[in-house]
Amino acid sequence: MQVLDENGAVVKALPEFAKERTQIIELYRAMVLNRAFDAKAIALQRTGRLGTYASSLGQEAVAVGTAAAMAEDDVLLPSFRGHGSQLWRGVTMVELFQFWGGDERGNDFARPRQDFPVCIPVASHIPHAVGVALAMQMRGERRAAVCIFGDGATSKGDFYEALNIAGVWNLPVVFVINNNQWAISVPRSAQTAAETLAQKAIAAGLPGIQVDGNDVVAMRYSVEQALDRARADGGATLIEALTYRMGDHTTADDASRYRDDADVSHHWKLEPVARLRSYLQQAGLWTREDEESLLKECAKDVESAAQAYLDIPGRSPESIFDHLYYSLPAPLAAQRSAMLAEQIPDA
Amino acid sequence: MQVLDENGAVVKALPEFAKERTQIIELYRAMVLNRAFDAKAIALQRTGRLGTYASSLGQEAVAVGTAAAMAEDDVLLPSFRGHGSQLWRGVTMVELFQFWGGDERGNDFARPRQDFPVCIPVASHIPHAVGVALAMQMRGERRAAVCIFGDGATSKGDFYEALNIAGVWNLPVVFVINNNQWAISVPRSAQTAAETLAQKAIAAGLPGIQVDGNDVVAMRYSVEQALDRARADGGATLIEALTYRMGDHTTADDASRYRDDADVSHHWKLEPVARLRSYLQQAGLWTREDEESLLKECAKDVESAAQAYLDIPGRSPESIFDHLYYSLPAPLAAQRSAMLAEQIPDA
Amino acid sequence: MPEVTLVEAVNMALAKAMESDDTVMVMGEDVGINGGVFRATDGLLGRFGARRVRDTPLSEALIAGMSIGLAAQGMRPVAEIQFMGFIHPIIDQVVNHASRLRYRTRGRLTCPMVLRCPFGGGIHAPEHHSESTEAMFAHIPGLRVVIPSSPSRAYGLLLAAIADPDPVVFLEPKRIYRAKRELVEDDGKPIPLDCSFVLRRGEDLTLITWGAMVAETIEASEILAADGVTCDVIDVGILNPLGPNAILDSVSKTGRCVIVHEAPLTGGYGGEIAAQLAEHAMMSLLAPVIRVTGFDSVMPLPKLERHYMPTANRIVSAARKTLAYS
Amino acid sequence: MPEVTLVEAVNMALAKAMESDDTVMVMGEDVGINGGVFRATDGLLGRFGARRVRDTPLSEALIAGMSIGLAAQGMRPVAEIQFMGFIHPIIDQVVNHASRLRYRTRGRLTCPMVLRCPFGGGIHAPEHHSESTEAMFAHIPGLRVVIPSSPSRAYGLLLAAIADPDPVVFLEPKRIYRAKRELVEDDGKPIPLDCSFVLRRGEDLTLITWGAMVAETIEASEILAADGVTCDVIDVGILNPLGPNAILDSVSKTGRCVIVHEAPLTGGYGGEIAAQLAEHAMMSLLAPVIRVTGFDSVMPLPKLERHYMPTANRIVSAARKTLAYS
Ligand SMILES: Cc1ncc(C[n+]2csc(CCOP(=O)(O)OP(=O)(O)O)c2C)c(N)n1
Ligand SMILES: Cc1ncc(C[n+]2csc(CCOP(=O)(O)OP(=O)(O)O)c2C)c(N)n1
Ligand SMILES: [Mg+2]
Ligand SMILES: [Mg+2]
Repeated sequence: MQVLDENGAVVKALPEFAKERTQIIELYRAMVLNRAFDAKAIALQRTGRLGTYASSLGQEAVAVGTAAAMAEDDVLLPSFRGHGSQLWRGVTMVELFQFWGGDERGNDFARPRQDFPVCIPVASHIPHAVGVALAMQMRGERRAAVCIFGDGATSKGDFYEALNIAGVWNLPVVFVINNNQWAISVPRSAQTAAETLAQKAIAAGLPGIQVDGNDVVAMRYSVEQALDRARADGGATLIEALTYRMGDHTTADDASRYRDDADVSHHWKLEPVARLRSYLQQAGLWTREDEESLLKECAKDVESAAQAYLDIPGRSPESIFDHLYYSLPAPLAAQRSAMLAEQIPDA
Repeated sequence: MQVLDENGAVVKALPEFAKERTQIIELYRAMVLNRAFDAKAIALQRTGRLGTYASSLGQEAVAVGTAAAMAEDDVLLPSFRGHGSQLWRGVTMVELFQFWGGDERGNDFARPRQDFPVCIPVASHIPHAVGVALAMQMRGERRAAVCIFGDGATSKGDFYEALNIAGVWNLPVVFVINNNQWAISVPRSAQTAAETLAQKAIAAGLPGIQVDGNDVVAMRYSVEQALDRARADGGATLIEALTYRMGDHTTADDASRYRDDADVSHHWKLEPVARLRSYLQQAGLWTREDEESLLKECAKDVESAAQAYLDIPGRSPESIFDHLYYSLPAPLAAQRSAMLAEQIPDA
Repeated sequence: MPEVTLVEAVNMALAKAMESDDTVMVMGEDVGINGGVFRATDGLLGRFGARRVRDTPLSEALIAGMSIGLAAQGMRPVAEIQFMGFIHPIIDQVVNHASRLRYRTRGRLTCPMVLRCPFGGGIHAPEHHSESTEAMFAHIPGLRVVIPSSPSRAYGLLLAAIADPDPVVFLEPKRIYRAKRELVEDDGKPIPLDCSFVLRRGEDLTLITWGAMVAETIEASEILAADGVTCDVIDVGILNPLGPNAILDSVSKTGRCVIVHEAPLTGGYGGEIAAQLAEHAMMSLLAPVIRVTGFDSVMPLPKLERHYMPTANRIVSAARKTLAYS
Repeated sequence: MPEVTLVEAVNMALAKAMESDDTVMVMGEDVGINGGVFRATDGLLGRFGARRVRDTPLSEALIAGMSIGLAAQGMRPVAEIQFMGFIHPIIDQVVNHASRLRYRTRGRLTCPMVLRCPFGGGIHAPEHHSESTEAMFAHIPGLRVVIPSSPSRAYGLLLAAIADPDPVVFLEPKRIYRAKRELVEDDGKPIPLDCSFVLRRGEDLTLITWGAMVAETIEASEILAADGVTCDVIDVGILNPLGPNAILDSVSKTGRCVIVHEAPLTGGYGGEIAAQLAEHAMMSLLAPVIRVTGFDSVMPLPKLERHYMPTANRIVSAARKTLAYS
């Protein structure tokens, strides 16, 4: 499934949303912001002001296209590479920096309140997504859950178990595989002998489709269709978004240990931001000035978010006892007091 | 895949082995013995002389056909309903009674020494099978692993994870689903929305086939073909054997709570023993006298095995410390002594 | 007031909770038409329908993971894991998600779910059907581990577990599922999840246990009583978070303590209790704290299981050893 | 004799074992060309080839389960689980199969496999990368749980684990992977799996710990030494089966004990050790046994993790409390 080819040429009828300038530019802006955010996060990490960080470089269309297809009251369950989706849905850059900076408060984002936080243990959030979808179905709501995860996640039992129940209970959920071809150093070909990841849906009796994950229009369109079906009691869909991890796995990784530069360079020709820009330019919707002002605006937003993040006062150590239970059980209260009594001043 | 239809009529060219009287009668004999063994086990359980027991009534062709296809040095990894396979492969009835009677020594069967014991936690032995197959592959042996499990097992992550690696590493393993339509009270239709269980193979890039699991000739033939391919470095196969659980789930279950007698009666028309007998009779290979003498012989063998089982002296309690580790660690030696010191005489 | 067994009390509590709170739902393997392999969910399908009483496919990890999603959405799933030998695939979801969803989102998402599971040996069940790995769960911060040992405690504690805003692993001692009947009022009253239960009062010795071992422990206390030795018998009931006051109070009084559980000794939860005594009641202790437990071996198949599990005799003989110190 | 870090010693032991035994093989996520995310398997692919050094798909439960099949067939798989936060899906295979394959077949099939896994906090890693759930594994009969805390112990213990005829969970304290270099002879000599390690000798107090906390504990002993208090510092090293002799000997001498670990207090393995003291060294104890551990809360994200983990100061202050008793 592709709407815009590598050169940004239209190869399939544009869906309605893509005909509206504001909408298509919103998608473009979100991808550019996603990229700027990633770059800043890496910079903060390199200078010791953020923890290990997983950039989504090159995969912005998957994140943004998916989120753009969702209604506000749908629920997103992202993996650790879903910054673009989270930003689109209203999580702020400050909140994201805060989480990746090693502060749980970043997960207490002001909106969307029902979305799940980033999931680090690969694939373990996919069962949550079917639980969320089941709650929606039981209450007769016209909402759906959307779960994004990587190609590596498709090797975990959690993935299959969740797909299976989504099939047999006809749950309103959309599974999106951000197939960026790598699970750290393990290439997609070493992950499974299935010709496509989409075909894994057959095991659960679900429809599975492949989408060009570097084509944000195709991404948004396919997820929208899947969501429409889910909300109309038509059940779940598995979407394999084909893209490429342009950067290292995380800031703790050095991809040059295990993959060829040539492979990476090749994929620079396919990446989503330049592609959509080409389209916009060809369609006369985007000028060099638009581009410059957008870049400037994103840079400014990112910088001020970073500053706001750096300015957040630290949490008191004893807050590690907050929110563990609804109310603090007695033995924990004793530990909390002991901690306060022994507390060494901040270094 | 079917060779003999419900009435025992040949609907597809007989494979070579089925043309030999001794071979086909051996299959028949094994199924009859399997059934007699099950009946005796239930009787022993009902009279308090065996533990909870899972009968394989109606599924004898899956167990026997699969085992008959294997070479002696292949390795079988059975579930808790694989008595027919184990008996064919040389585990004795006494050993089986012993295990089901609650004595681990039954798992130390004299042969086949490399086969796995019965697996109770559903699907958890499927990963072992790929490990066994990998060892064989790494050593360049022309052997294969065969793993049998139920329809319910296809909902567990273990199943998918094992299939997936069998695909990507091209392992010499055959997976046989004993699809008896029920997982205790949960019907196959509530287990998955996949139209067939065989199609789950597609998720792993493996071939998957459906076989009439009440047709022992088809069973043996399909497993043989899969094993030939596995040994020739052609990789793994998933075989869905369609059969029916004619009895209760185990002696602890009462299936009348959750399924219709009518459904059960219908399946009596399809069951594997009568079917093969019809064929043998139609082909002039089997007389009423043959049948009578076989039944008598099986009854005698089963009875004397049961008696031998009942005559086995008990194990000493402190043997619970044997075989836990290769040699007994000091703290356990202390516990063993304490046990001996406190031992109350046998009730 | 109905006279019910422990498993019937579980059933009664489930029905009461479903009746009074629409968000409570039951799921697991065979919990529907079959009413659960031990009949704990018997009749619920008929009363509350297939929307709220759900037979799942055979996948324990999924049952736990899906429950988390449901709970985060405001449902109150009460899921059954059929036997404790099959509970281990859920540990990942419990450690990494259920127990910390509230914590990692600073209270934004919560996880009010209950995982019920029969546990323990002694019913001559097949391999892998007799485990007691409660200690693994009791080591998970953010989780509650609750073990009832009588019909009335099963009723009240299960209602509390379901009403609790946080995840609870609720382990049911299946050996005593039908051991005794008790009058239990179906009044919907929960028993708070921060207490332990003093089942017998005495002066000379503290016996501490939980689950099915309560029976052997009380039996032991009766044997000792015949010798003139009186015991406090404490059913811990809630293993985590452990409110140790009743235990400490008792041991400061008696100065002697025997801890009983069915699980293997090493790393068992008895160690936690003994350690708390070694820290907080050390100066009251008149004798070594002895643990009477399953051996550090695998729970054997039925032929030998009774030799594995603590007996009243083993408890008495440990008690006598303790009492011999002066 | 090479001067190596702990992680280099692990690498050296792996290479030595593979060199001397053809059945030894390495597998896990990213252990091949990438050499493991911590480089523990660096260079092995080049030296021993893709047949024996295998990148698996991303499935921990499978890694454990497949290892069991391999081991039963006479191979010696040494599998890596990337972080302890991701180890929990393997518990099912370890409890139900690896640890009891020998037992349930009365020695017919055996399971000589090693599951290596870096554990613990303090490296500012992302969520779920800093757990210490060794207590869960130390409660599994039939399994060995081994934790090295120096390069030489990592080398010798890993060789022993690989040579051992039974399954071993080998937990590597990643915080000190590169903390120190030590001269380690590459002589293939295993360290027997039934000892503990007395790292410092003293008279007044016993400090017991394992893993990365050895560093803080030694630091504490040095602070105390400046006050004239001398300590035995014991690195437990092998948590299960626990040969408690060194611990009991030391505490009978000193009469005072502080136990240190990073995992949460409740149900942590410190409880087991304190319980053994409460049973077997009770009469020598002059003061309460204090555990200095992680709190009963979730390991926090990096910003607060240092407040969660025991520090030398916390250990010293517990030691002083203990010493104040008389
Ligand atoms: C269960 C689990 N095992 C291992 C890891 C360590 N790890 C983090 S990301 C990753 C690879 C994930 O690959 P993929 O699913 O394709 O996602 P991507 O990183 O490519 O977005 C691994 C092995 C983890 N987070 N969770
Ligand atoms: C992991 C696990 N969960 C639950 C059980 C309890 N149980 C035993 S058999 C069974 C149903 C198995 O169904 P299926 O796989 O179709 O095999 P069948 O019994 O029909 O041969 C269940 C739920 C178990 N043994 N293992
Ligand atoms: Mg990937
Ligand atoms: Mg079945």
